[in-house]
Amino acid sequence: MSGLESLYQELILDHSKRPQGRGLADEEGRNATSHQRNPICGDEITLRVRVGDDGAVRDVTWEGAGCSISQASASMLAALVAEEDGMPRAEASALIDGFREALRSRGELPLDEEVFGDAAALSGVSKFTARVKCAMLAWVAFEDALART
Amino acid sequence: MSGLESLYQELILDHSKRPQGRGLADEEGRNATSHQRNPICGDEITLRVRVGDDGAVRDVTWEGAGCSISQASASMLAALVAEEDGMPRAEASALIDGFREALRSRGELPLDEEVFGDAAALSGVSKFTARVKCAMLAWVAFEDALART
Amino acid sequence: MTSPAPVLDLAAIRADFPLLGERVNGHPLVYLDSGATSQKPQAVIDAEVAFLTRSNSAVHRGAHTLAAEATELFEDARATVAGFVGAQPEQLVWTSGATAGLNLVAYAIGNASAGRGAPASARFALAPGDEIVVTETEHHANLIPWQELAARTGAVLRHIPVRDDGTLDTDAAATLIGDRTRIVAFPHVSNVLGIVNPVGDLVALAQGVGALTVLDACQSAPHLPLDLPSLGVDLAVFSGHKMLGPYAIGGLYGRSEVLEALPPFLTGGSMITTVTLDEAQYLPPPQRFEAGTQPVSQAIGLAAAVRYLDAAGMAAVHAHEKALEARMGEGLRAIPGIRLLGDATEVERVGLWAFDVAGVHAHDVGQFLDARGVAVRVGHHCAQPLHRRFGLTASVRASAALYNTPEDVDTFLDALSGVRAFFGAGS
Amino acid sequence: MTSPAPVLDLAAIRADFPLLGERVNGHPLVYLDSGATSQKPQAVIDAEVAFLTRSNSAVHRGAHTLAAEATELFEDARATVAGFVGAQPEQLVWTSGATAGLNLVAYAIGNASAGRGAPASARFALAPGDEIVVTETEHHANLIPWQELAARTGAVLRHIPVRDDGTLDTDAAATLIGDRTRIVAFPHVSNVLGIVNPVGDLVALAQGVGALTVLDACQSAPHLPLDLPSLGVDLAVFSGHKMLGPYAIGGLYGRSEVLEALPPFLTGGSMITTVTLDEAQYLPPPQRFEAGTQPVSQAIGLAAAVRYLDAAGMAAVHAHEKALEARMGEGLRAIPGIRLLGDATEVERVGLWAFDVAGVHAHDVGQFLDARGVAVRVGHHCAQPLHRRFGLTASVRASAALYNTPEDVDTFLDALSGVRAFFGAGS
Ligand SMILES: Cc1ncc(COP(=O)(O)O)c(C=O)c1O
Ligand SMILES: Cc1ncc(COP(=O)(O)O)c(C=O)c1O
Repeated sequence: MSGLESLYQELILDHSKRPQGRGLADEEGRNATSHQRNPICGDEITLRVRVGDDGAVRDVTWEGAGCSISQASASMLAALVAEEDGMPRAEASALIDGFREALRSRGELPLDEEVFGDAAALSGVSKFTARVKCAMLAWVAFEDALART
Repeated sequence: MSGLESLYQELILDHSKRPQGRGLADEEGRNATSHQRNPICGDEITLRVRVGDDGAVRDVTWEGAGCSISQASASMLAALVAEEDGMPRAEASALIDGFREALRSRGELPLDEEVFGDAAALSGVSKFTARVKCAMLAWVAFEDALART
Repeated sequence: MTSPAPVLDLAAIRADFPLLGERVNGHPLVYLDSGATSQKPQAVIDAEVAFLTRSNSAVHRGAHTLAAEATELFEDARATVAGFVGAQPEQLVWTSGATAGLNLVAYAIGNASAGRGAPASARFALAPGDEIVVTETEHHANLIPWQELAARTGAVLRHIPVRDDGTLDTDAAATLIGDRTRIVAFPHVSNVLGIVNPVGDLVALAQGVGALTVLDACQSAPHLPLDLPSLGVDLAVFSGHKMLGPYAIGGLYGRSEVLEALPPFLTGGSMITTVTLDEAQYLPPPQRFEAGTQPVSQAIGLAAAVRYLDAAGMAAVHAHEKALEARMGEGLRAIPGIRLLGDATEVERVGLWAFDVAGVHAHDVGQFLDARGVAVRVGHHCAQPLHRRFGLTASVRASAALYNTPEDVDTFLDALSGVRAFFGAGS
Repeated sequence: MTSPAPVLDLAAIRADFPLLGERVNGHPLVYLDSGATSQKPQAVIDAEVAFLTRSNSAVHRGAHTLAAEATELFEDARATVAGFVGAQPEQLVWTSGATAGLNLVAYAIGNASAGRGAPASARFALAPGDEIVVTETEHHANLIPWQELAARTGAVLRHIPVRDDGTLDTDAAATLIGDRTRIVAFPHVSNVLGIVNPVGDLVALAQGVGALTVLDACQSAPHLPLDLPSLGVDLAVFSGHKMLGPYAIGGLYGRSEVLEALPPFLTGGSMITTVTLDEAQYLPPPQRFEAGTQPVSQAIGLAAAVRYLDAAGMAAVHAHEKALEARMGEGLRAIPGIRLLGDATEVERVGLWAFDVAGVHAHDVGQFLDARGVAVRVGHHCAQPLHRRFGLTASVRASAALYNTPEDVDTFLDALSGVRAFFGAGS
């Protein structure tokens, strides 16, 4: 079951069981919320970003239901943002683009742990084309929410 | 070209060039008219029967445009009716049924010349399934017109 | 002395399906997704290829030899498939599938409501306040076309609820179906619950108020002996690809007097008599409903599929699948944390079970099984309202066909029993 | 120095089409009925068979390996076929054929007229007195759906006349297309006249009044290099079976902003986001227009077909067919008693000619040719109004494709020259 274990790495199962950023923060300060659905499997996420006066992303919180990949991905995204004390928008955009590119690469482009933190464990998903959408869900919501701030 | 000649027998070409019963008779006495089309090739026929007070068919006249098979078949039908001095309805119905059965038989049931006269030359049509409708057109109109008298 | 139930020669059957010999992720494929689409026997593939390489030509349109041959094969296929569901050839309309068939019916009724095809079609015309009754168990294909028809005509859509055990609430149906009811549409077998619905009861209720009945036979046609005329429904649909046949072909069965009165849906070539620039006259059924070039090779393929099913014998197929269903149901009930959808006892079933695994998302279950070569379906199976009714957004569905073996079921059950531990969802 | 025109390797091409080697009535088959349906190269058949025997599974619906593989093959096919007509993948909607595509457009506009899909779709809504413009040359598939739409909405159908030489009367078009015009639908190439219509002129007229343009590209897609976006039309349709592909598949191309604003036509599974018992929300294009199980193996077959055409090179295909058309036209003009339909000079053409034989019915001509192994089409070719315009109810049509040879044309001409004598219609 090496295929399965390359997909469901320990870290992914951990995040899906003990998700970070779960529970939407109050709508205070400059914030925006995005709701996204995956119509095929019914997974949904509501994700909220809060940005500082400098425009940097202060935090990501979310609520949602879905498979372990989609839950872990949201949790890892929240953790990644939490690591920095304010993530510049340009950096956020670059992360989203890089994540999307890697996931669509069918295993060609691994995610760099230095850049993506725990989310780098999602590299294996790119070989499972039917699951790419699961991993992307939170990131699409993140992109959409950012565009609304 | 033996296939072709079995279809287009001399008699058929003759009837199609010098058709009998062509030109609708006036609507006098007990008569009924039927209009039939073959939607695939656009052939049409308008056929009129006149029946006597005894209910017997006195004559068949028609107008129409179509291929040599459909024209010959109408002509042969008119000739067959003309041969008798009043064709009883039951005989007419039996002829129609017999003709249909033979034409649908894919070459299994030849038409009896004793019964069908010149129309027996249409036996060969039954092997050309795409042309059966051409040969049937006048006979369907005959059946329909009879039902209306 | 009763004759023994006919049995299938499973080894021979499996050998007829090339894809069943594939390996997936290092394991022999266990295909339990026939409810979505079935695999095709070599005979079906061969029939299509033979047509395409030897007789291919436009049908109903040419006089040349090939065209005549193609037309005959095409119409013979109609007779074969019609016969398989107990119908006459002229009662079978080719469609591109069940979805297309249900849309055909809904749009034709919409056209009747707009006055097309009158006076014959006037009996189908809907007025504001008229009611269309469906069930809570519908596949979206037998739900959304009616929602749209209701929205266009002002008719009201109502639904027969489903009980906790997955059976239709026929008591509620008896109250719901009333004077305002014009159409009653329902599945022969739900693609999530697998229970054979009481068609006779619903038809009787509908006939009592003069409503038109529309049966979605997608999940029964591949699995049960089917005689649509004797079921008494007015219209019924099925899909070729779910019954060993090609994609892009399906059938709409209709009682003759219903089809004859229904106005056309798709319009174009081969369904007309006379056309002027301003209007067209239409052919009788089934051609009236078959605009444009038809799925010719697919019809011939579907005829090969039903001949295959007929040769196996639908009674034997049903008995075999029933045994698989029972084995699967028992096994599933024995695995902790599994909740079956529609676990009614004493009902007739086809060989499928949908279920929820406590603490593990359906998608993850599917992925886990796939790693063992077991192909099942996960998601809402195009039945969102039904899932919502059971408090779920998604479930796992294992569905069998005549080519599945008891070993397939056991492999599936064995794999499944490890899933909660893997995802840390407790034993 | 201009590079020489690319040429086809005819012998190699013919060897790819198994059916072309058949004998009919004791003669080698001369297939000149590709305007009705084309023959399929082995590569198309193989692509479908390979899919069915190795990857067959439901697409867009499953998480298991087979389903993921099938989904990829299916979407790759979309990209391939879209690319063949110069479009982006999301601008290509699968249909069951051109007839279905044209009905999709007409019904979607009808739905917009009933308020469905508003506010985005409001721009398509028709009101009584609005005008739909078609041509006198239409195939019934691009005529009757508009008649029915007009009848349902109160819109008025008008037609651009055709001149005696078969060209569209663009002067009349300039007068006809005006402020009330909402839709202009026309063929790229008429299936009877073979003349390539001035798409640019008609699009300019339509755009001048803000009307939607709908192109019937059935008879151009198999024969000409096609770049639909650069033609500027809003929507266009084509049929797989006429372009070396399988039956039961076709494409609807749409400009993105048009597809995005159009409400759905067929409804059911796989085209929705959220469904309740009372209403449904729809996916963006192309999925919004693809309800139910799609023609999966056929899409893969059609992709193989356009790859085959691309490998031959559409410029070379066109040049080859142009030469066949010229040879055929010359030969036909030389036979006494033949009247060509649409004998305009100085126009671009595809390789087909329809004609009347003085004193011999088209059906008889077809039968006579068939006896010599020559397959042509006889009848009204689903264009009754056009035949009426030329004072006919039927004609004979010989239509070529890339696999026809100059010898095919000569055999046809030679056989035809004997037809009037056989039927005693003068020399
Ligand atoms: C110009 C034209 N339009 C539309 C059609 C209809 O195509 P189909 O029958 O494949 O739907 C045809 C072919 O018959 C055609 O030649
Ligand atoms: C019960 C039921 N109805 C309708 C459909 C729709 O069939 P298709 O997708 O073949 O049009 C399906 C299959 O998905 C089904 O299971």
